[in-house]
Amino acid sequence: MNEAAASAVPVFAFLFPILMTPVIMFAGRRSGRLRNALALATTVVTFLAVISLYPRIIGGEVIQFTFFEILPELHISFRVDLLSFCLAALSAFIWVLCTIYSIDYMAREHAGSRYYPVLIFTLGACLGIFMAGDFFTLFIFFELMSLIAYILVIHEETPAALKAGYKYLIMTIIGGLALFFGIIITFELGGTVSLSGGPLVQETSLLAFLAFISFLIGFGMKAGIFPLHVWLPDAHPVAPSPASALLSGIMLKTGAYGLLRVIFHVFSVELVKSGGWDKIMGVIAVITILLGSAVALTQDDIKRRLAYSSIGQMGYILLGMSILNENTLIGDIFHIFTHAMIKSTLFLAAGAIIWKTGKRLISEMPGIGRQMPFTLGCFSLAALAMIGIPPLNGFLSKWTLGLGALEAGMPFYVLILLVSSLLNALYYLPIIVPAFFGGLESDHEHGFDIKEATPRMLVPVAILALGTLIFGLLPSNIPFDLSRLTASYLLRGGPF
Amino acid sequence: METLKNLAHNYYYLVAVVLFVIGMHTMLTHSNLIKKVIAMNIMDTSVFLLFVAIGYIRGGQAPIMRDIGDGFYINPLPGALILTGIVVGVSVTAYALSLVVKIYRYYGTVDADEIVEIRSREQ
Amino acid sequence: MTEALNVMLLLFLIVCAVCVARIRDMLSAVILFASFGLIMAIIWQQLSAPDVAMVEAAIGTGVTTLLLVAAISKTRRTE
Amino acid sequence: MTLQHHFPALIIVIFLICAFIMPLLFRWRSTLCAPALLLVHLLALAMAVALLVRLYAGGPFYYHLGNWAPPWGIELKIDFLRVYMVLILVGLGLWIFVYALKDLAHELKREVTGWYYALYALLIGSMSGMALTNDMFNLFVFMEICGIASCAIISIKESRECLEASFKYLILSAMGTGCYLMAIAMIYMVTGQLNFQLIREALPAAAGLYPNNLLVATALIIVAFGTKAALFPLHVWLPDAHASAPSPSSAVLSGLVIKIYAFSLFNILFFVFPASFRQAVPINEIVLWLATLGILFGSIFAMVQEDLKKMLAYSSIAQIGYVFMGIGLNQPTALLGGFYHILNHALMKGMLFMVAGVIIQATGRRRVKDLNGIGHVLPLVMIAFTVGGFSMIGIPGTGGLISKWYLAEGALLANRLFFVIVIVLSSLLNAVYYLPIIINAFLNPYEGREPVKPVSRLMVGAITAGMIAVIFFGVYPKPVIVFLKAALAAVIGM
Amino acid sequence: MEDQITRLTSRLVVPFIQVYGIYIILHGHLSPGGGFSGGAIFGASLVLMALAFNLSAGVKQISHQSASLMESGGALGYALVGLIALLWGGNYLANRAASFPLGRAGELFSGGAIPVITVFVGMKVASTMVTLFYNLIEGEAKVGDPEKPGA
Repeated sequence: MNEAAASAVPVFAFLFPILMTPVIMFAGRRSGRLRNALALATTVVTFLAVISLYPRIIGGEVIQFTFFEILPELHISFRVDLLSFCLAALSAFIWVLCTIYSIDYMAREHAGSRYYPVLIFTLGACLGIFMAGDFFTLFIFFELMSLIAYILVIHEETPAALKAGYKYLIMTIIGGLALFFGIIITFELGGTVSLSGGPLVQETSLLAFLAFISFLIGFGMKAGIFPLHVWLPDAHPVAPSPASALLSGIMLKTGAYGLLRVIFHVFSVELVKSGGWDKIMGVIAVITILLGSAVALTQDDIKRRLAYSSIGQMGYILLGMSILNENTLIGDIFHIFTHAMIKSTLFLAAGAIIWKTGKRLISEMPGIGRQMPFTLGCFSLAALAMIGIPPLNGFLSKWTLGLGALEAGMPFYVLILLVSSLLNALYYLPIIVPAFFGGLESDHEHGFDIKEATPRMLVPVAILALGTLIFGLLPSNIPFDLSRLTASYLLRGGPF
Repeated sequence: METLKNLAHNYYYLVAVVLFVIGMHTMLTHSNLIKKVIAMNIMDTSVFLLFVAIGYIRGGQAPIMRDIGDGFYINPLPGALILTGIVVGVSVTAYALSLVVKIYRYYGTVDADEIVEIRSREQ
Repeated sequence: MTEALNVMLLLFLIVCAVCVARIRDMLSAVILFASFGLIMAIIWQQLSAPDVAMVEAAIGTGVTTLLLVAAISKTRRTE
Repeated sequence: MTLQHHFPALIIVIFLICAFIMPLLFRWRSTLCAPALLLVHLLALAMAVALLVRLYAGGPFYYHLGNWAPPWGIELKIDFLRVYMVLILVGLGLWIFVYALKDLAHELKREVTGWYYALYALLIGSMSGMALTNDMFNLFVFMEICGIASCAIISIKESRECLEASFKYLILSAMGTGCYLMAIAMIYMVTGQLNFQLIREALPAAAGLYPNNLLVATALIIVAFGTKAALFPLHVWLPDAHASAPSPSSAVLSGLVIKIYAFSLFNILFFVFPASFRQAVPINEIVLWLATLGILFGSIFAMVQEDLKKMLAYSSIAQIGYVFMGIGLNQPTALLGGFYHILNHALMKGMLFMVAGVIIQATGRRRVKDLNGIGHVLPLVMIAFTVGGFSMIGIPGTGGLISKWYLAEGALLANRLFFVIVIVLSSLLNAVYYLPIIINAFLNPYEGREPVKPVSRLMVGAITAGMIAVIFFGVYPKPVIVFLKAALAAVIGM
Repeated sequence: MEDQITRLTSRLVVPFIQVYGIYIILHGHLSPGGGFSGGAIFGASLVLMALAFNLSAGVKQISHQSASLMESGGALGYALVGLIALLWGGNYLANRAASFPLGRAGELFSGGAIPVITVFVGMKVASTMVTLFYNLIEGEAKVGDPEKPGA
């Protein structure tokens, strides 16, 4: 494969969904089936394209490609390294599953011809973020994804959805402006915003600090860290469940990805530490973890509870970034994988419940596990993983994080991890336990009447749930290896 | 003291500025639209006065082509500028007045305050 | 002598301008404005700018006054 | 001497000739009017492009009207920035005129369309004159023509609001030109020159002798151009005038007219006053702070407006603030942003006013609250509105971002972090009032019994062209940026 | 205004005013005055007629149509003279450089293009005066902008 063709693959990967969007839109006018098939085919092809990069990426190659110069010194460029690949592969994978799931789930919803193009376009934009070769490109795709995702958030067009959507939009714009601010300061300090060079900012200064803060605001807004999380618990639950899964599973991670890029490419680990900025992140992370978990306890709507749980989990990732040694970084990246899988499982399973029974409130759900044993089984597996029960993958990521925290001499953070695991248990177990064992009296007549969702919805849930199990059981699985490689790549500034 | 002496020496300039201020003040504070137009003219004219005064040299001859012996012409350029200025001014005046007449047809008044009152009453 | 005359004329100009601003009868204001223009024309003649004086007399005083009178006749006389 | 040499004068003159012929032509063959004006626009555009070519070949040059050299005659100066302005004026003038062709039939009585075309030609011609002239007094004359034409282009609709707004505009603009004339007198008094370049050469000596004169003149100039271009505290005339005018007039007024005054202020500040003078007197600071206030207050006022066009008008006050900010920061990169914003804002605000015109024509609605669900009945038009709104906010992919990028970078290079924050904050404010309109237009159902009137394809086509241009200048701004960079480098050294 | 004295006086005075106006226009390049002032004087005479008798008498002298025709024509003539200079090799509005015959200074037919331009300006200004006045005084004024400042 020559050089041009080599760089064409990642470009194809994110451009293909974007280009397919109008096709799907027009296909949707003809027939729904064609539209669904096209959407699924697009995600699958995209996934395969991303996966096909694996051997080269794992071989330590960094694929770069510059489109054109948008402004002097500012390019539209692409660059795929290990970190990009991890996230791109993960999102493409989950997208495939969510699209499969959508086929039946969305059959009942309105405006399918709007949903699918948007879904596919978001995939393209998302991959664009992960594969961006400089911050300007990243910013463009970030805004693109955020704005398009608005359509997913308000899909149901209920007043609540519109209100949540508006909040989401305004917060997105604030985040985008903060990013703009940060990027322009970086540009001014470094003269370029490309990711391929070394750290762009060499020394701490007021400007650098401001840039850091605005990046934290910009990406943190997306990642839902405290106190910028306010849009998240409103926006995620109102979206259709597959979209919620993607919003919580993947799109939150774009924020985390951006922050990782900021720490390693704009600044450097030493700079972040010498400026004391890691402390700021640490404090925010702790608050985010505790707040997310604690508020999740009080929620009755299952999707809202899951959304708050996402906030708590993003706190873990931020915590890893604040410690910044090898183990926490491994835990961090692995937690991105973990959380994406777990949260997608949970949202998809919750979606299946809502789809089948129309129940959203946890207080209505006792006994539901006997109606939908398979769904609830997957749900429970994921919930247990989230709590951190060994041998599920949630345990592995928390373990690695804790290990890193201990190595760094911060046992306090380990305590926080334990407390939050406890809180996780407190809000997940009350869903699972009554679902299987409760409600014997009231739902007696439906007791053994099994009403599962359709196979096309169950298969993705099952695959994801299986993933949580497998990737936890085997300590040398692919995601974990990738995380290790990526962490060492990031920390040493080069592969291996 | 020096300033006062300067002012007394350049009394044309002083008067021009005073007129300019009077015109501007009238234009901005009076509510009668026609008076605004008149004030606008006063303002313009005062600037023209300043222009002419700039060009004037004591003892100079008007810039008309003839034999003037040892004398000297005064600068003809300000005159030319003012001619243009006057014509522009009169066109603005005419246009403004035609607007005033039309406004009067709609509101029955040429007082800006009353017009505002009428409009707010209608809303 | 001419100096004194000029000063007088200038003072008169200011008086006219102030009167135009203060007087409430629009027609009188217009007439005052006309005299303002005429005095201005004289001053310009004094300042050796005969062409400007001529234009001011014809346009500034004559035509503008005409237009103002016409406008007032179409609208209201008092302020 | 080739004909090409005369293009600077011809650009202005053909518009003026066209303006004078138009009433006659309208009486004789009214159908010929529009094609004639279109032809003139195209001719002028071709000439402007030819000028550009010549500039690339031979650098800036001068044109002396009537072969009179500067101390006596009027001089036109042709350099890259001026040609850039002329290109914007004529190009966008053509674009808005295409829209006006159909819109006017709806908004005006038929018998005045000939007058409207005449005024339009007069307006574009005088603005081109303002862009090209290198003479203080000639600038004044063109300003007056432009002022009267823009007042007339508002009042031609003959509704009460229009007349009143037009009168208000006329009085304030007369005040502005009065101040400018006074400033010319003051400068002429101490330097004895009217030509930009000659004044610049004479000023240092004069500044030593009569500093107060020059200070007063500077203040008067800022007031004059501030009034004309709606710099913050002097903006009071703008909302009424731009909101009540016929939509094409609003587009041309908001899009082009206020910009040309800002450009003239730039010309005077940078080409008349020597740099040392600008350092001694904080002119740029004053402009900068007024611009900042304008940016913030314009947006805040826009938020509370009920009328769509009035909202757009207030938004113009905020947006012209960006241009002034570029001038005020006194920094090449910021200036670049300001100049790019001239193009950008002309495009997007022109387009937004056109959209407002189409909405009013099709549904008769003009209150922001009544626009719910309008995206269902006028989809393409509202998509254009969305693009325009996004560009105002500065979403990537639209021109707005690029101008903000350069303004912010310029502010940073000038070590003025505060103004970066202002830019960011104002983008947020823009979002707060543009987004709800867009959301409501697409997501709420359309309620209305009366049928939506069909809208001419030409109008929709003009809007679509604008939309494409806004996106184009957002995605591929490099040619313009490179051009402007070179132009500014030639002018003030970058 | 049905006043005998006014009528008689204006009837007597108007021809002289008009001659004076024309004189000033034609001697624009020799003595003070020119197109602007002469035109204004000439126009004022017409307005005076309209004032002293009534509008219809004024309109009889110069109708709306012809006034606006002259208005456009005047401005157009000005612009075209400028263009002719261009054809003859000068810059726009050039005089000597475009080899207009300059004649001898001080004579009526001298100054190249200047007298021609002056005449056009006078035409324009005079007719503009009239149009303006008609517009203002007529009951239902012609809609639209009554005024365009000359070149």
